[in-house]
Amino acid sequence: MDIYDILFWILSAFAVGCALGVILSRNPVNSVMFLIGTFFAISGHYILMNAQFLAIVNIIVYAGAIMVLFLFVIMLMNLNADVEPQKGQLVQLAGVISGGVLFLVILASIKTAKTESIDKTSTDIGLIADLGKVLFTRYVLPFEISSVLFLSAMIGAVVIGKKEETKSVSKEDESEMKQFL
Amino acid sequence: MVLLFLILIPLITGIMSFAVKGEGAKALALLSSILTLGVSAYISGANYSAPITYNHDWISILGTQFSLAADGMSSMLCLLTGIVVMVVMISNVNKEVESPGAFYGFLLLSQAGLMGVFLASDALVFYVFWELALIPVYFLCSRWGGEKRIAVTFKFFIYTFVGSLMMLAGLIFLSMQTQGLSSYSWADITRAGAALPPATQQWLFWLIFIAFAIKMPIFPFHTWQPDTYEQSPTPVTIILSALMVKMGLYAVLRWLLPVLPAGVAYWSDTVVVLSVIGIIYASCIAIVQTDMKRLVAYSSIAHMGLMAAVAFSHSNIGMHGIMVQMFNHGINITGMWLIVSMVENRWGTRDMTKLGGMATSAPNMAIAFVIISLASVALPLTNGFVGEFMLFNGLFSGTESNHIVVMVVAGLGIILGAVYTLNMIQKTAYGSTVKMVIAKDLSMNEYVGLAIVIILIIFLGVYPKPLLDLTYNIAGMIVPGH
Amino acid sequence: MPVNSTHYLFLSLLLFSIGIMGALMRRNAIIIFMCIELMLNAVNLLLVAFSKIYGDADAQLFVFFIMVVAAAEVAVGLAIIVMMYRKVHSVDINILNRLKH
Amino acid sequence: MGNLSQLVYLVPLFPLIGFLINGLFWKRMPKNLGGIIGCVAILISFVISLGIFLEVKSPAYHDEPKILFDFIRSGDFYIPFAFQVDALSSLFLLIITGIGFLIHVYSTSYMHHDEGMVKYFAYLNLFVFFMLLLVLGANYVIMFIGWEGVGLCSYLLIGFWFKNRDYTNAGKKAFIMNRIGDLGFLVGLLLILFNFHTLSYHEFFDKLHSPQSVVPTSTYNWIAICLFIGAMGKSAQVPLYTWLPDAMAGPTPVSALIHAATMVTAGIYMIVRSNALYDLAPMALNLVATVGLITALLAATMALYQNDIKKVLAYSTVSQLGFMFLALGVGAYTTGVFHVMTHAFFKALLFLGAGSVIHAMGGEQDITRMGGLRKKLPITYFTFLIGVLAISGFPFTSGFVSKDEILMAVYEHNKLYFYLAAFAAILTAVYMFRLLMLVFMGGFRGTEDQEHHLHESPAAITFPLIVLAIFSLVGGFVQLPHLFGGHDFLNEFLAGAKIPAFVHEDASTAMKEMTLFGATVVGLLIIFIGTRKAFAVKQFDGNYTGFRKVLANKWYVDEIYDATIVRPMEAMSNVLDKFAEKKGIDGIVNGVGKTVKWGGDRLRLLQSGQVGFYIFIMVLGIVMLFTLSFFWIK
Repeated sequence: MDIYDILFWILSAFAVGCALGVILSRNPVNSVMFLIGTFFAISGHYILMNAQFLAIVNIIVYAGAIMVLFLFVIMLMNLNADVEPQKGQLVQLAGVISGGVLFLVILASIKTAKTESIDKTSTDIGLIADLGKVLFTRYVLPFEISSVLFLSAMIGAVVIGKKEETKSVSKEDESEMKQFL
Repeated sequence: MVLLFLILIPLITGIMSFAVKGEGAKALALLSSILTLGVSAYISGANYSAPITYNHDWISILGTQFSLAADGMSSMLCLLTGIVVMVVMISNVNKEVESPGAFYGFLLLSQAGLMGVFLASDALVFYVFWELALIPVYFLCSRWGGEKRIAVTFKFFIYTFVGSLMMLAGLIFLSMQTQGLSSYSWADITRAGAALPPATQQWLFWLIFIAFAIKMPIFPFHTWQPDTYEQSPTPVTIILSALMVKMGLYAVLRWLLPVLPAGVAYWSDTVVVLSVIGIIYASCIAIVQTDMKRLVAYSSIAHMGLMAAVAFSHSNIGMHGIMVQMFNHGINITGMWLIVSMVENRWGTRDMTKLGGMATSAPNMAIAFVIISLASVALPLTNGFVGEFMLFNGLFSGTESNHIVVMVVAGLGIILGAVYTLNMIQKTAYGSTVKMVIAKDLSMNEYVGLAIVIILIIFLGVYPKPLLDLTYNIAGMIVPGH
Repeated sequence: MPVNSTHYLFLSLLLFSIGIMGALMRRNAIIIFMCIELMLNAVNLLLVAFSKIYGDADAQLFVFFIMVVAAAEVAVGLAIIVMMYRKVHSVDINILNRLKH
Repeated sequence: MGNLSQLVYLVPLFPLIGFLINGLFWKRMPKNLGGIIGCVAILISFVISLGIFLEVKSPAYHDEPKILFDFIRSGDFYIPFAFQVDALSSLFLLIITGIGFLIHVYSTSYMHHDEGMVKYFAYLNLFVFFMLLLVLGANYVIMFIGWEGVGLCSYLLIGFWFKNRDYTNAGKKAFIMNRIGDLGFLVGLLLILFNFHTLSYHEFFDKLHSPQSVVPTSTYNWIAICLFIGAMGKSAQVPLYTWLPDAMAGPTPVSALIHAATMVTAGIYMIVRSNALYDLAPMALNLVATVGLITALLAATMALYQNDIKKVLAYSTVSQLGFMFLALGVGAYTTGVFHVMTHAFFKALLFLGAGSVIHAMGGEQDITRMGGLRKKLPITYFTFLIGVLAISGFPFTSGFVSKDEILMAVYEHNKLYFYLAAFAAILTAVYMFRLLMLVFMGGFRGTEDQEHHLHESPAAITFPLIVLAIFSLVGGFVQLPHLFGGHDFLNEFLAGAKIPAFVHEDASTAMKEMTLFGATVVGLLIIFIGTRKAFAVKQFDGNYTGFRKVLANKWYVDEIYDATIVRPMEAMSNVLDKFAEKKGIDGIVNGVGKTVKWGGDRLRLLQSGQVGFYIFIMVLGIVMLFTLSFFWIK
């Protein structure tokens, strides 16, 4: 039980606990907070494995940007109150059971997987310089394409999110929608 | 290189045709078809000396090459394609179609596909052209066809496509059996196929054969055919029955018989029996048809049944007969459809109970009709006789299915053929004109189209030597063990 | 017991399963979305772990790209949710069954 | 004349040219010119045939096949387009072109009022062309070409007046009946090809006689029977004879040329040609004799109560053809050919005479409405009388000599057959005299209008009648029995073509012949008086009852065929079309599609739109896959 193992267990426990918090908390804002916690724990794992670049990116992009976006949306919609209609008990049970069964089944199948020990000495591969080298040589094309993806996602988000000016929801559509509410 | 022209001319003019409007498309198509016919005639002429081949790198990672080869059989079928498409174009000169650019474009694309099928000596190239020939036909039927065209073409397409996919699977399997890297070339596939254990060949046989059986079509895979013929516009019907049907038979001769000898030997009796049943079955049904198109469609099934039966009876003379008969049947049925479409155009119906008196109002047409019908019942001194005589001879002298019963039952088809063909002549051409308005006799272009058909019928009936010589060497190469 | 690859496998499997459970249990589209992010991160964790074990940087770059895609996805996804909220004033996925049949 | 037989292709060439000219320009051609072209073409052929005949007669003649060009060649399988000129074919050439020419001349007048005259001559020339091919061919394929070709012309000419559906139906029936026979013929050809690898007469017959041939006798029998089936169709023998009486729908000269003198004798020609084969096939030969006898008898009984002048003659033709086959069946090949020749004369004469009568009566064919035409149509009457005498076997007419010879041959072969054949011969005399009496004797029973129009036919019609009448009278002298001072010219001539003759001329046959001669004279006298009393009458209604009705309705054979073959066939076709095709095979095909569609409709309901449900299903699927992998895939 060296320091690596201890940190692993602590971070793991934190991550799982926060993850459970995400799905169990009634208030979406709390969920977001728990998710950020999980991400921090995962970033901790990254650091533990000397993947420093990813750890930072994870915090900046996920915990920082993406989760803020979530939070922003929740606030915007005023969903922070505990107003979410709950699914029926049976459906929830089914969800838990199916998730659990999936867990058990995969667990059973990977139980016999070959165990690889982890070299706990620090390696260089996760360092930004090394990653950069690979990224800008072998993966330069996907990298550039991902920029196009971003652009298109941005345009998409803008177009979708734009309020329709002329065409508003017709009365019929609205009444139809209300039936489901 | 010259082989490439056969495919490229219709392909390029076909694509160009989509951009052309109105009469231009018609002229372009006619020009293209004449040019293609010229090239194919040149190739057929050159083939008396040696086969022509063409090779070009294609998808090398799959082990496939863009290789074409024209031996006697291929060039004969290319010649047939050239002639038939030209006759179609000629006889269509004075007809109006909706958006002619697309119509003729699709026709030419289909021709390109047919040429490719007949020339391909690489299985993957063969498959690609097989589909290329089919897809334009689908569009042609579904857009310019009759009332029930959508349902019918859907059935036709699904039916043939299922077959094609099974064939593709079979070909891929075969290519995986080739030595070293997977190869699709005809020589490698043939070698690999023949080396397979008999049990493998037996199931592989059906995988590949079904596609061809559907195309030919062999009983009981024929039900798409009468409907499709009935609903398609006439040029498409001609392409389908004069050429596409030959595609199936050609494929059997080239891609099945030499490839899976043990499988063929095992199943040939079954196929012969099915084909012979088909002859009688289709003939019987043809007798009670009142729609001319359906009647001719069923007659085509009967004729193809005979050829299919002979294809599986392993005799040189039979193979030679098939080659000749493929050409002859293509010519005859083209003439038949031309007449049917003329009848439909003039009198607005194909229902034979409503027709009669063509010989009075349009005597030239009636004469042409009678001659073509006689060729289709294989009367001597028409081209049908030479082929049919050789076919019966082949069916009879085949080494493995030497059953006089098969031959006699198939021969009953001759009698039944006479029954339905004469019925059709009698109901449409003879009788009084009371039921039919007086219509114009043949127009100039119809004259030319029918004259080409009739001259070929008589010439090849009296002097079939050119055709026989062209295909003789190939016939001997197909039958395994001969 | 020293930490080895199996531990990371279990951990990431656990996180993934929790994500699945969440997606099945909740009706709030945003929560489900977050569960998906959770599952993505579980996978990322595993990739990094194997990258570490096998000493190969490619896996880490995959994680990088997953993040890129996730960011784009979130942008679009949230825009959709916002729009949906605007239309029906709810983020309940039970009413989003227009894809039915 | 030199080497005229080398130019034998000219014989069929001229009719072909005549056909092409008339056939291609039939619309614009003036009627007379069409007729002249048709006649001249046949006349030239006749002249050449005559030259060839004389050349063949000379003992120095060798009958090598004359190859024109390769017809079909595929490796060993070789069929040249070749002609064979020997005694047999040159004799037939003469009959075909000679009688053909007379009938062409006759037709120029008979068909003069028909708008399709040029087309008619085109068909007629085409027929002569095919008939010449049939007899000239040096192998069975060329014979088959002619064989089917004459069938086609027969079809076209029977249905010449195509506006009448009954006529075209008769044509269709003829064609299809012939096709049934042709199938037998084809099978025979293929059997020969399979066993002997040749279809050329020379090679085939050589192989038959060569000691190396190891073919069992049953094969010979099968080949011979198959070929005979072809002959049954073409020469209208039981059971394929019903088309011939219906074929009378065509113009009368056609009936004379095709359905009496030439085409229907193709079967006899074929068997005589293949005599080497039939000699080796005793069973088949017996069948030929039996079928011939049955046909001769059956058709004779049918002819007794027919009221259509041409139908009587048609059944008479069927019956006479039966006689010819009977002769062949007992091995008297030359006698068969002899009867073909004499029959060609007198039957063509009778038909043309009937045509003349019909012409005079304005298209009337019903003999119950004729009578007493003797005075109005003297030439027709006399020539017709000669025809009747000849066919009835009046002593020293051609028919007497040939039929006498047949009966003699049958007597040598089988006594029972002889008596039956003699009975058929008596029936022949009865129905022919009945016809003669009803048409020419007694009082006129037609309308006044018809009586007013009665006239003797023009020269173009009477000329052929007179020529044929002369031949009917004297045609028998080529083979007159020695008893009457004759000589077997024909036998000797045909021996050149290796056709065995029937020769039994000794004291005992002379005795029998005298008996036969006496019996014939007495019998004919009785028949003449009897029929004169019964049929040379003023009133004749032509309705029959009882057994006579059965005979008048031809033993109901047509009806039986209709009920046993045609209708079941149609019913089966309908069942196949409506049920097997649409419901059965197409049903299965469509059923596959429908099943998929139905399944899709049901499966579609899984698409509930609930994302949670999808995930649930997905999870379930993954779980199942993993579970499966535990147990099976290891």
